[in-house]
Amino acid sequence: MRFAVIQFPGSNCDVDLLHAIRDGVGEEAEYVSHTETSLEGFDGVLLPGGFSYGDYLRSGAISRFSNVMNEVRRFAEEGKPVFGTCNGFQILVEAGLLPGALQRNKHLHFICKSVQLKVENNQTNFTSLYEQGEQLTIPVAHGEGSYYCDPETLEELKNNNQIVFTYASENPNGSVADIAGVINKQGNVLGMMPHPERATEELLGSSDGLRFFQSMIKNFVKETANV
Amino acid sequence: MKTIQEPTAEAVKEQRIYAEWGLTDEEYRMISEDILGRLPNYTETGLFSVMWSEHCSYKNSKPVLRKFPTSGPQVLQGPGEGAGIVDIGDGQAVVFKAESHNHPSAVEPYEGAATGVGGIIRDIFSMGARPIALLDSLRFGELDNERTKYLLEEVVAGIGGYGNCIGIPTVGGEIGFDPVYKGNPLVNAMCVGLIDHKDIQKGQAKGVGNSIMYVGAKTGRDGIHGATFASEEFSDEEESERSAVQVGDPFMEKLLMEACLELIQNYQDILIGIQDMGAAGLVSSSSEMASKAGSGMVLNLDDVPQRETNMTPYEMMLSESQERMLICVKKGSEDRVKELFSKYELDAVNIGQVTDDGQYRLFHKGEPVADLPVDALAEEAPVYHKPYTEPERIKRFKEMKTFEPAIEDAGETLKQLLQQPTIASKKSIFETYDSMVRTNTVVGPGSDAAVLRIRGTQKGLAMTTDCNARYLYLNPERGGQLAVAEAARNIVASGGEPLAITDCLNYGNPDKPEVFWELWTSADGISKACETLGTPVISGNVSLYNETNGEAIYPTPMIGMVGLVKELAHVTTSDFKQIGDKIFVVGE
Amino acid sequence: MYNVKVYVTYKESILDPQGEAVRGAVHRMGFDEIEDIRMGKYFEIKVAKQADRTVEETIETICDKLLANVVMESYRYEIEAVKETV
Amino acid sequence: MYNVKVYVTYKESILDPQGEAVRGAVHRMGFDEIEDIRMGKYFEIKVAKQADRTVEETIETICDKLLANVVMESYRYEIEAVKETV
Ligand SMILES: Nc1ncnc2c1ncn2[C@@H]1O[C@H](COP(=O)(O)OP(=O)(O)O)[C@@H](O)[C@H]1O
Repeated sequence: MRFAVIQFPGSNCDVDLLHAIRDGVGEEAEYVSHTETSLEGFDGVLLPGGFSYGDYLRSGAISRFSNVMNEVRRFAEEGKPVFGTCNGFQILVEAGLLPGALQRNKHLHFICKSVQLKVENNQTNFTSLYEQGEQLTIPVAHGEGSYYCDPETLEELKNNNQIVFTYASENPNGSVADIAGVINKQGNVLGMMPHPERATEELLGSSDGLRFFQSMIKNFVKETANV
Repeated sequence: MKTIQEPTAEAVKEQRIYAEWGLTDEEYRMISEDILGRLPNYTETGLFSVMWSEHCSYKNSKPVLRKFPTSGPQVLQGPGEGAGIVDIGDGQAVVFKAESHNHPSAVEPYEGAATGVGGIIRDIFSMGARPIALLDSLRFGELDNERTKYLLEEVVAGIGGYGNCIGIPTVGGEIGFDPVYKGNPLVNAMCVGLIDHKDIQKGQAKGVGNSIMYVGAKTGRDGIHGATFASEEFSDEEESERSAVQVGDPFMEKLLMEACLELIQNYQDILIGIQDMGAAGLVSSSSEMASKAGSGMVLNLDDVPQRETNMTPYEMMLSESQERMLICVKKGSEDRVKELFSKYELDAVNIGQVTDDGQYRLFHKGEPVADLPVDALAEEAPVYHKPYTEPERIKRFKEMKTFEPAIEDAGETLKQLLQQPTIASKKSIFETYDSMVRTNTVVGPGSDAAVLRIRGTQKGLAMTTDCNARYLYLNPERGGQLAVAEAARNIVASGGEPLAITDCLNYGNPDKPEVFWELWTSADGISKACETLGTPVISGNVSLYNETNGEAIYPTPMIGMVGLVKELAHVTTSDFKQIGDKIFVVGE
Repeated sequence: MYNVKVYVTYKESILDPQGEAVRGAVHRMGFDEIEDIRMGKYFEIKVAKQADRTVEETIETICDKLLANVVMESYRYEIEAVKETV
Repeated sequence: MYNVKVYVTYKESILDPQGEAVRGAVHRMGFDEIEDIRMGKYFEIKVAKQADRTVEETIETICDKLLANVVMESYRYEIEAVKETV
């Protein structure tokens, strides 16, 4: 599987995603600039963490206007996998590819540490290698990760099983319903604040993130094979 | 059209404007009589005043710094460039340096700390290295008042705000609280970078006709006289005059860093030299680049990108606007450089040329506004050998009997100790720093030294900042030794072999013989420890005049040490691992 | 030329953590008369005359798409025409 | 009761990286008529009547000490008295 790691001005976890794919799960990954107008030849798109455009104004607010986002939208509409972590999640939400919004952490501080995540839905193409309800150790590192959506949207997310990850032990940012990651209705666009790409080696503290990318590879490769 | 008429050269002399900017009568005489043979004009006087400030010239601390051992088989670059460089084998090297931003942080803690981090990062990538880690060393008054709590909160937010945004992990540091720092907190930051030998750069401008290009943020009136400002002490009356506030823009610096690294790695055929614009901005970077190469330089100030209108040459040359770099490239290659930077949405502007006459000449609106021998500006500041005397207190200390603490309830004493902010866990602070970005952090904050793996090898780098200033207050020489020794212990305990150190020498007013004695003798201690451990001083920074209302801080030479972990399997963390494991005490 | 001021605030129903923090700080300073503080963003914008669209259209588009996240924020603006001095 | 609005902006000479970033984005969106954007903070404050100090005194103190960083920011405010409805 060949992944595009999008580089927005100010992305800084691009390198983490690239290594997670190349060294962690042994697949192909290339950087793709925000100015690019084609995602031809890629099977998956990854939106990295960081501070695109400095997170000035609102995180993700400016990046969503970059050229490549039109193409990411088209890619998503075709049912191909799009994953955004941290700033990537914020961009997907700002772009309307995922519901809700992300607010400043409730305690107003940036927070970087490993947290416990609960797999709320293992019936997605991103999580099928996890057990339902399994707890994962995955780092968070963000200042604006408090997930917000109105009550109707929350109801809908619950009814459609779109809440994929929640914070298990403590909620580090004040997210509604402890939400850490959500998926779109079609099941091919997933965003989450925690960083599975930072949890692909025991040397760095956890390898619980590996199965996330392995699930993507297993399921989406199968899907394309079926077409 | 000038709105305000600048004072004439005669007025600068008669009104002693030079003295307001920190030049002494004798220094002014040297400039006009020995160097120029005429009176310097307003702009020229300004250039000398910043270049000859302690911050830029180290005129008071040079004799002290000469004591430090600076060489060793591992040292590829000692003090003198933006940062020092140490070989780590396999054609790679580690680059590191520490920098203080005490005075700006006392005035505006968030931006002061943030721009301190921004500055030290530029020092590292201007050498050609990829910054891989940040550390800090902080001192505040006791946490018993709102002002100190505010300073702590804002300084920590500023460090995190900059480092997190630019995407360099902050992996360690230290923080201490003591009443002596109440009016004058210390904010020291250290940056560590990784480089291939072939990419090592020098900040130089040579080759007649080659172009001087300005890249990065536009120049505003921020921080004018910041360098001399850093060399003055605070008093309560001066409150209203403190206005040297610079705002950091980490997003701009991220773009600048990536663009400069690409320039260094892929454009070696045209790149001649690169330097960051730090304290005393354009004048210090440009004159040092020319002086180091034995060249001269002409700059046309009309071409300097400006954020504000009607800026004078004086203001442009002394501005400390952040996130700016100066590069020297081969004549004719300007368009390639512009193209590269435009990819990062940055402007690169040709503002001058290298000459061979050893003169530093500035033009503004077609008129010459400065014409000075560049070496006089950059290198020939007078060096002062300050008198020093042992402070009274040291004599008293010597006469005191050894103190034997009487401990009745060891458990209770331990609990009390652990409640001291200086000793208590710093988790609530370091969790606000992204310590993991770039996924190389094997050991983050919370253990002895931090350890980062070097991708593609089995090796790692251990790094730490340390200083217990109370020891130095009691005995500067011993205290200096102890600071280095503590750093080395932290490195060793984490599985590394100490390589070299950097430092931030934070002291009071060196014009006081007692303060200068502290600086002088603690340098002896640091030197001795470095010689014994084989860890030369490869870079550093001096911050003097750390006083409030005449009271100096403790002598606080922060030591930043980096060690090589030869096998990542050797990495050890400080926590107890398992019930039943045996505990040993090693040493005396 | 127009001088435009834009105010972006969280919608009523949305928690404003920064405003809360400021209110806490103000109370600690002893100003109990402060009953509520909401914090928002404020923009001062200089807009040139444009042939094919009104300044209102421009500002509304910019606010909707960029300055405010309409999922959680609302905005209002004031437009003031400035006499051209050539 | 008073409704108070406070506007905090950077002083003229201070770099406004956020404003710069927003201006760049607006231009990339095709709105070249936007000549300048400065970004600031905006507060909506509800203040109760106080016996021993005026609302102006309260607001000025809070602005000086908390809402604005007077080293680099300036502020202005508007006070509007609200009819008490009990
Ligand atoms: N200001 C700080 N920034 C980052 N990390 C810090 C800071 N202060 C302390 N730490 C981290 O906390 C841990 C304990 O620090 P410290 O209390 O100084 O212990 P020690 O005296 O054993 O070095 C270290 O890992 C250190 O890096």
